[in-house]
Amino acid sequence: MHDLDINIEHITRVEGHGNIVIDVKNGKVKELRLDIIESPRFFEAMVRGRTYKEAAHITSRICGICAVTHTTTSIKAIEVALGFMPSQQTIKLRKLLLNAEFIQSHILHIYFLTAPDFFGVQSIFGMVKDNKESIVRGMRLKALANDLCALVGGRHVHPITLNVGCFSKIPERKNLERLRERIEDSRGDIEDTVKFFKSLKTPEFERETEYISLTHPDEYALYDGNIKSSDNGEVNPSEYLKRVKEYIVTHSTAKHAKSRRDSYMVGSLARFNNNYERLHPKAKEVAKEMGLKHPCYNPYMNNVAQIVEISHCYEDSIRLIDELLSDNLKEETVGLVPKAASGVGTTEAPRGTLYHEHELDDNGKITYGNFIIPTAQNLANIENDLKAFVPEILSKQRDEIILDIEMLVRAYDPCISCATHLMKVDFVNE
Amino acid sequence: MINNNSLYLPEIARIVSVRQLTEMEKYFEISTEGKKEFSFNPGQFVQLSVFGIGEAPISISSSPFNKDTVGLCIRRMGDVTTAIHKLEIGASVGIRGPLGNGFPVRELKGKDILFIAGGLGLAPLRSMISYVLEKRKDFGRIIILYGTKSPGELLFRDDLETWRQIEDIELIITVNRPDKDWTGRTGVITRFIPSLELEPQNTYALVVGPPVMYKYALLELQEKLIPENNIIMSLERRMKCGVGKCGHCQINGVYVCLDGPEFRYHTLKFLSEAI
Amino acid sequence: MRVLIDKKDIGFFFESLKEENTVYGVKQKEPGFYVFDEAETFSDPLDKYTPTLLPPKKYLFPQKETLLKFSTTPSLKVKQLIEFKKQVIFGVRPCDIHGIKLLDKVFTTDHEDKNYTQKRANTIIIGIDCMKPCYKYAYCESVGCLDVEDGFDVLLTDMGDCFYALIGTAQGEAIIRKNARFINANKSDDEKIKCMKEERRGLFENKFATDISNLPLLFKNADNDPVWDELNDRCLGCGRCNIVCPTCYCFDVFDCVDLNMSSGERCRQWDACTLKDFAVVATGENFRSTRGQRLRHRFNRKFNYLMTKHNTSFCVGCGRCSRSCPVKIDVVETVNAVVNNRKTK
Amino acid sequence: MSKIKAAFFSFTSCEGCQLTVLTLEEQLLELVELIDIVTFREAMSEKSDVYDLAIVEGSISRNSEITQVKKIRDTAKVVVALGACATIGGVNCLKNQYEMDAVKKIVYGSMADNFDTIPARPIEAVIKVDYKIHGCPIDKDEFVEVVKAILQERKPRIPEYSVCVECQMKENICLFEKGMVCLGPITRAGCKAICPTYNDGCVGCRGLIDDPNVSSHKKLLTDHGLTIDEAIAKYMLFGSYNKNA
Ligand SMILES: Cc1cc2nc3c(=O)[nH]c(=O)nc-3n(C[C@H](O)[C@H](O)[C@H](O)COP(=O)(O)OP(=O)(O)OC[C@H]3O[C@@H](n4cnc5c(N)ncnc54)[C@H](O)[C@@H]3O)c2cc1C
Ligand code: SF4
Ligand code: SF4
Ligand code: SF4
Repeated sequence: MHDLDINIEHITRVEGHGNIVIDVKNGKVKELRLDIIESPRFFEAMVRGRTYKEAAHITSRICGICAVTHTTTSIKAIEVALGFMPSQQTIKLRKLLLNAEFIQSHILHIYFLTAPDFFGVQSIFGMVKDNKESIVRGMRLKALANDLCALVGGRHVHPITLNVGCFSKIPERKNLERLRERIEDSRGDIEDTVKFFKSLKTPEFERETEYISLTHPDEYALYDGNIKSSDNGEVNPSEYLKRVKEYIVTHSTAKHAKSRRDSYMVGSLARFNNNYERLHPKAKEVAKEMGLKHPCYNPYMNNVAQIVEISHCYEDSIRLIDELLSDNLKEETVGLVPKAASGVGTTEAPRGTLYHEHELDDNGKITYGNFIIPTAQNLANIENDLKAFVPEILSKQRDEIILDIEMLVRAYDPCISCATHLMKVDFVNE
Repeated sequence: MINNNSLYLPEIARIVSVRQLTEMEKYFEISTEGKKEFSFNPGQFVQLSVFGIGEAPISISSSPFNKDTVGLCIRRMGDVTTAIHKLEIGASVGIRGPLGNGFPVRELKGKDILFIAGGLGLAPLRSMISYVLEKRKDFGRIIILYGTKSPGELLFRDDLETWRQIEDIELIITVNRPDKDWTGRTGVITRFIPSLELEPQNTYALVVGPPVMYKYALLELQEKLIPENNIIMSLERRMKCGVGKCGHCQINGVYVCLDGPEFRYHTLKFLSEAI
Repeated sequence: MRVLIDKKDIGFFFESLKEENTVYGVKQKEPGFYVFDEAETFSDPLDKYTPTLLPPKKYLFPQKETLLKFSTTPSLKVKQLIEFKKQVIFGVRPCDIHGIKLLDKVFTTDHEDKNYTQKRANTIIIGIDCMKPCYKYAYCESVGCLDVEDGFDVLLTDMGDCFYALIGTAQGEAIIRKNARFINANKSDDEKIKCMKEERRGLFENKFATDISNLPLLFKNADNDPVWDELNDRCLGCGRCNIVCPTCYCFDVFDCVDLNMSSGERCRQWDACTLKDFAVVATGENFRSTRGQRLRHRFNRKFNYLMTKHNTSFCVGCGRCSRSCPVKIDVVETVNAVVNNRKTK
Repeated sequence: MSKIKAAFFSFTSCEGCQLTVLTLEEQLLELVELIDIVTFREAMSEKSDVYDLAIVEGSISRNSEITQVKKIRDTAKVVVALGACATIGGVNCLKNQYEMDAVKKIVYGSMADNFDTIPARPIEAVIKVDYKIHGCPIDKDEFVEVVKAILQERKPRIPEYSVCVECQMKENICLFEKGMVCLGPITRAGCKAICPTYNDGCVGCRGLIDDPNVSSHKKLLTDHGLTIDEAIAKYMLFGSYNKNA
């Protein structure tokens, strides 16, 4: 096919609103855009003037899917500003919550949002007839992760207990024990998930890019670490603006970002590429079983990297629960004194590195906020992937091309409503 | 064995006939499927269930001498009443009752009776009227005052026609907002009380209608020197259990379901929240 | 019958009751706040606790309970549900015993509510007597609820190293014989208890300005008292006072269908007369549309309407509502305001 | 009877309420036996312009969204507002305290004119809404209740009473007794008092009860140590739209 005029309005099974516009003339890509048409939210205006205690409650509303990460990151930024170091118990509980969110988000993505593509159906409901067992398994795993979120955070979407300093309520011991049992009991479901997705074939396509994620010497970095670029080494989170340069493009209400190259990738595959060594051995086995080699430059394999991470978070959750139980949980309170200061929090969200920066005045009121969201960072990279990939598949049928393109976008698990928070940043004009 | 049934367990009943009376009201006859005779006092009510939707208190409109079926005149007001309006002959519903006390039938014997029915108020009164007509000789004068907002809202038109034909019934029908075909009386119902020649000590006024009607009806009846004991009004309250437990229908110290729903004015006048 | 149970044997008694019953005891939730809960082991806040957040009524008349189960296809089937199990409520204060006695009255008078009475019949109540005011909100003495003569199976009184156990029912005697290590109490123990009970009189500073028996008449004439206007401005209409009250028993009834849209249940759930739509009828009228009217109704239920009907105070003086009210609307203060306003008239 | 066709739409929001619908998990499979979900962009690729029931998430914050939501109203027989953004405007309305031009300038600088934004509002401010599912996020059981109510053509059981009722039924210790503050007494229940249960004050995401006694509650907050400004800020978190009206 030499000419192609594709306009996919409202990409489905992604979070938020986006369109894909592709214009190919004589085998040459004339135009290729991922239009982000989600409404801007203006969180920067929303947080301004509110107390630091509310920052997390507000910024959690940037995104329902990764609400735990937004909350955690916001809290970390405030704690950095106030020079406060939370207790080990608090950190472990936060890590446990993050694991739960990763499992929940990745399960949602692979089972609910990407699996239908492989079965040639339009949605998970279309799979019920022939694959009910798998669907129900996905739901079961998601429910488990959800229950873990609820136990520690109160609920998954917009968690309640996560607060600056410490948790407002800690889980009861017997409930934590009960959940640990349930996690242990669902091991089979994880194994079956690996089996189920192993058989699904991902399109062949490779494009090496810059991979950015957190990194930590002691663990597979999700909660904490330096910012690492596969091109460019590590920097401290406080220097995030050195790594992430946001800029505005008119076809997107979400800003784009670049670092050393003109685009980079964040998310499961970036973390896998940057931090493979520190994955749990079980997770490495899963990678091997599913044919995910380190490093990997096929963005479609992001889905597989997600399954690897599910396995990692699963094992890590058991470890954390055991530690929490043996440490004897207790309720905590902290006294925090507000002061004029600013701080940066970084955390890995399921879709990639998330940055929150807060500036406070003497009374603890927020005077400035900046939030850089994973999907926004991926947008330019998705466009670049498409620009490289579309010419390779022009010989296919139009429908197949559209499916391949949609699947590519979906592989990134874009969270568009999240990306369009539109904060004030020092942007570079294109 | 002692009755181990829960207070809240309805009997299953079947709709045996449905008649559309007006745009908003339908008349249902239901039967408890021959399991038991349904005896009640005029003025009593049942709790009607549409399962999955809920329960609503509904007065019995039929004659107490018809023990095979219970007649319910139901206005489509909310969830349960709308749900039952959708049901057809043969459908199953639940009923609990009869509940409440009804009119003091024995005491009314030999008296002149003035029925004052506003709108849906005719529903419970129709049962009492049927009773009085059946035992016509036991009663003195019968006056029926019936008013609705518009002619289209008049209930039981065939009954009204029958009653009109009966010589010793004084029937006064009025509407507030007549349409162009209306040839009868117009104006609020209470306007027609002053012109009645009543023998106060021997007259009982049975009044059922919307809350606003009571105030005016009372004024007129007192003007006519009807003793407070002889003015009997039926009150509507929110009601959940119908058996004096749930607390919803309480008016000061009384429960509409247990102590009513008919009350004499000499009780009501001490209840600050009644009218 | 009355016996003595050594303090170190009370745990044994408690444990032994668990063999045949579900046993609910008092647990500290956070310092100063107690709840009745299924007890794993016997812990002993018996002598310290202030009235639990919710009264033990929740085990006899639960927050939400199923009354009926039904299915509409293929043909309508309706089944009543009356749930009960053998249970012991351990450590019930006199005020709450009085509360249960009042519920016994309302659920048996006029019509018997089997959902309540069956639970009640299967419940053993082990009371614990109060020797001093438990907290500043209590005024049980004013409403005649400090002393309790019946309504319990066993009533424990703390005598220092042992409990004096007064047995109130044959069932109480049976469980003592079966489940407790005890010795019989003698005359001097009885005397001692009598003295202790005497000594606690007048310790309650929180009290009504008039004898409880005067309240029905005073309230009857207080419909237009300015106190209701003042409370109208203050009350939030939140309903907490109703929810925590041991003698509030109003409920709502509703159906709940399952997702198959054909089977389901009819449930009842606690309701509260201070809530806005409690008395709204289908035509939209609200017979108590202001917060002041609704609160007046609540007070009248306690000290006039139900008190007249059942010839006993319908408030047991536990002070839960005064403690719980976010804006600190206090029963004693309110009652005394009504009393004083009548006096000055 | 043919199945009701339902379509999900989402405007300015975090999509957390749709996500909460997805957490119904297996109940969701039962639900699709009862209704045909014809559009649910977050979860499926099918789209249809023919539907009876529109379940709309998010606030309206752009002119284009006004047009879209009006079209939805014209198509659907029943419109459900899903979640606080849709029912009361939610946190989105926090930005309304600024001039829109200023907000855009701050964010887009010289490119501000390329982007459209208007003060955020609940969808009811634009179209008639038949049912509201409150909360940020919604309570999934309430979602199921509303769907059942629609199928049964009755009013849904959405509490009119305060969060305190649910909170006390769960036997929580009131936060006011612990020196904290809470919007529970004036906020509509239905969330099972989830925030107080987890020891955090109610933030009012479900909107006010009918006839709330705000002045008494405000005094309660200031009696508990808040300044008037702080008290008002509490109400504004989810109640900004109301305040601006
Ligand atoms: C003793 C007695 C006899 C009666 N006899 C008859 C009769 O013969 N015929 C007849 O048609 N009716 C009669 N009624 C009235 C009838 O009971 C009500 O119209 C009926 O309860 C409506 O039930 P529903 O489920 O259809 O209404 P709904 O209104 O759906 O619901 C039941 C309750 O919810 C309340 N409610 C409804 N909407 C709201 C809202 N928006 N906000 C707050 N509360 C609300 C109403 O107050 C009502 O009590 C009688 C009532 C009583 C007490
Ligand atoms: S009214 Fe108040 S003090 Fe009296 S019994 Fe009820 S909660 Fe206790
Ligand atoms: S607890 Fe207080 S504020 Fe709430 S309804 Fe009762 S009296 Fe009113
Ligand atoms: S914590 Fe909040 S919701 Fe709960 S009772 Fe107190 S004020 Fe009401």
